[in-house]
Amino acid sequence: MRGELSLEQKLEAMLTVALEPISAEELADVVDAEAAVVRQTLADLRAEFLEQRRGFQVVELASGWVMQSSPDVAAWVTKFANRDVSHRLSSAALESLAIIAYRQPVSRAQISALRGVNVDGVVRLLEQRGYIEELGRAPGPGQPILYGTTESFLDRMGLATLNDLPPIEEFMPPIETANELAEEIAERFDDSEVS
Amino acid sequence: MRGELSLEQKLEAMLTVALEPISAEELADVVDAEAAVVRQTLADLRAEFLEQRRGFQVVELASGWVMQSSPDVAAWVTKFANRDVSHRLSSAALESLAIIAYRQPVSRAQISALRGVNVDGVVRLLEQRGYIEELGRAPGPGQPILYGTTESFLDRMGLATLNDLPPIEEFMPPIETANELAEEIAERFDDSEVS
Amino acid sequence: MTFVVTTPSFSGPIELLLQLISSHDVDILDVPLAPLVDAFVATLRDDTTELDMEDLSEFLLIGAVLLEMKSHRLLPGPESGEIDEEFIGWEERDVLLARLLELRTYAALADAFVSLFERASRAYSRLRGVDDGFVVQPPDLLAGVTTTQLALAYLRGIEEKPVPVVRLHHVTVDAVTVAETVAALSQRLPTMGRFSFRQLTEPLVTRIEVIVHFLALLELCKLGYVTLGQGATFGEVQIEWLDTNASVDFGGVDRYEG
Repeated sequence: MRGELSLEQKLEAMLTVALEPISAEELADVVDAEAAVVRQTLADLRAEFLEQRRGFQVVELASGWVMQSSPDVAAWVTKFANRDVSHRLSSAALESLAIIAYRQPVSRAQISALRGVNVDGVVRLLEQRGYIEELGRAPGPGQPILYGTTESFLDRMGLATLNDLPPIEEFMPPIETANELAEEIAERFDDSEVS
Repeated sequence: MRGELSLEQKLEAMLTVALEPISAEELADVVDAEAAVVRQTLADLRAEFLEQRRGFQVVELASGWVMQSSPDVAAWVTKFANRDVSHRLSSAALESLAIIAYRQPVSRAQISALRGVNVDGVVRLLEQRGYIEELGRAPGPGQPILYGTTESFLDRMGLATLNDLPPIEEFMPPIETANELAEEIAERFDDSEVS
Repeated sequence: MTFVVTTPSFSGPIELLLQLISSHDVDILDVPLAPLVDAFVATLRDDTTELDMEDLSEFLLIGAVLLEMKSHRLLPGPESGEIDEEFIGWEERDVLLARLLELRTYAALADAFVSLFERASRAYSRLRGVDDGFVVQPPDLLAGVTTTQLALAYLRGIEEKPVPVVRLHHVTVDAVTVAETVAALSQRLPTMGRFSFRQLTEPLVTRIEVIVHFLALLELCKLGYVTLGQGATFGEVQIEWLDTNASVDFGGVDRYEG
């Protein structure tokens, strides 16, 4: 039953054995194949395992490819996984994180101008937790620090690149909401002019 | 698209995630099935993976069932494990190693509490690379494994004994020294309350 | 306790003042802020009142908010940076609407993030690694790592992470009074020459410590031991110890617990 070993077989074995995500380039290097071919094979494997509804999956994260248990089976796995659940972020932190993710590079002042509150604490928390990092400094007065999301942020979201983030258009409030808001604002403005 | 989870799926997920071999009885207990059924399903899975010539296999060892790389691909796994990683340790791994070096004996949970992230994978890597080893088990619930550094770690760092590690106070701003002290005292209090 | 302030147009607790100004019942331009601060300092120096750090920070916070509101009213033109540039010429209410809509979008995205995080955190990666029996001779991952780097990695590793629980021992460490800090600073400062507030507070960990240091410096300034200066608006606060032979008299420094 020897025969030639398939590329799938080699890649599966390496993902079985790896303790950290590995890039397609690194895998290609070991198996002596084109990175593009490796990438395609991994994508096929992912589709195959998904379709077969296996208890494991092959996924591409920002830091590389991994083999992991399928999230659907999480409830059955926790006993053996024995790993801590990700910390919860407050909704304030999540909103700031969303702003940073979609508007990066962005300064604290810009986030705070949008959210209407001071965001120093929240930004520091997100940085300490490894969701965001400094990307550099803006030109101009004060040279404020510009923030962006980290590779680890994408890893934790289960995404390979920023392009995999959900498209922002899908989350814009519907036109009715906009109209309602516009009316509310108009009322409030009129009130304050009267008083 | 959810639907019922199959027994295969659950077992695959558990084997994907488990660090140590698990007995059919233990698996049966978690999935709420007869041990005989579990054993049969595992045997079928083994046959299926063999037949599909996957890079991984499900095998029964003396202490239980595991998922591991298939022996056919051993040469490639060896190449992968020995690949010329121009790498150093990741900073996450280095931080955990440093914590173990300075705080040994120390459990995974303690390291993870300090670093604020899960460290299971990193600890496993450090152990496999021979930098750390089990020193014993902590008393108390769960009897967690306590880790310490190995002789080989000292060799590679060019140190004769652990006492030759640079005193950490030299690198600490005074405030942190105070915090450190407070933490030690607090820990001592916690310990004495527990015991 | 709460601070009661008295101004030509208002008399009552400072929180109420902020509330009234926010709801446009009192015009901030009618409220002189300097007397508020003087009254605050007077209260601090009054030995008979007991203050805790929370009241103190509360006052500082409200004071800062009032100051910001007033400066916004006094300064010509909005200065909120790039965000608003694209909206130049828009009515104020249109800008507000645009901002609200954008915020709603991000709030919805935040929910989407939660489900992505949750799903991803339910996938567990493998831990088994290479099975025993393989001859693994990996390169020395520690090559080039010095003991100093190891020590620094340790410090990074144990760096304070956000902890959701209140741990009492922090309180013990942070319980530094302004009076104690004045005493400590009067020892340190004469040897330091000219330096900035940022340099002084760099090693401090908590906000309370920074506030306590700031108050202590104000004390020392009022007592005539240091000069405080600021080159430009929002520039660094520069601190210099004045050469004086008089020893610091702590009698006038208020003793309140942190």
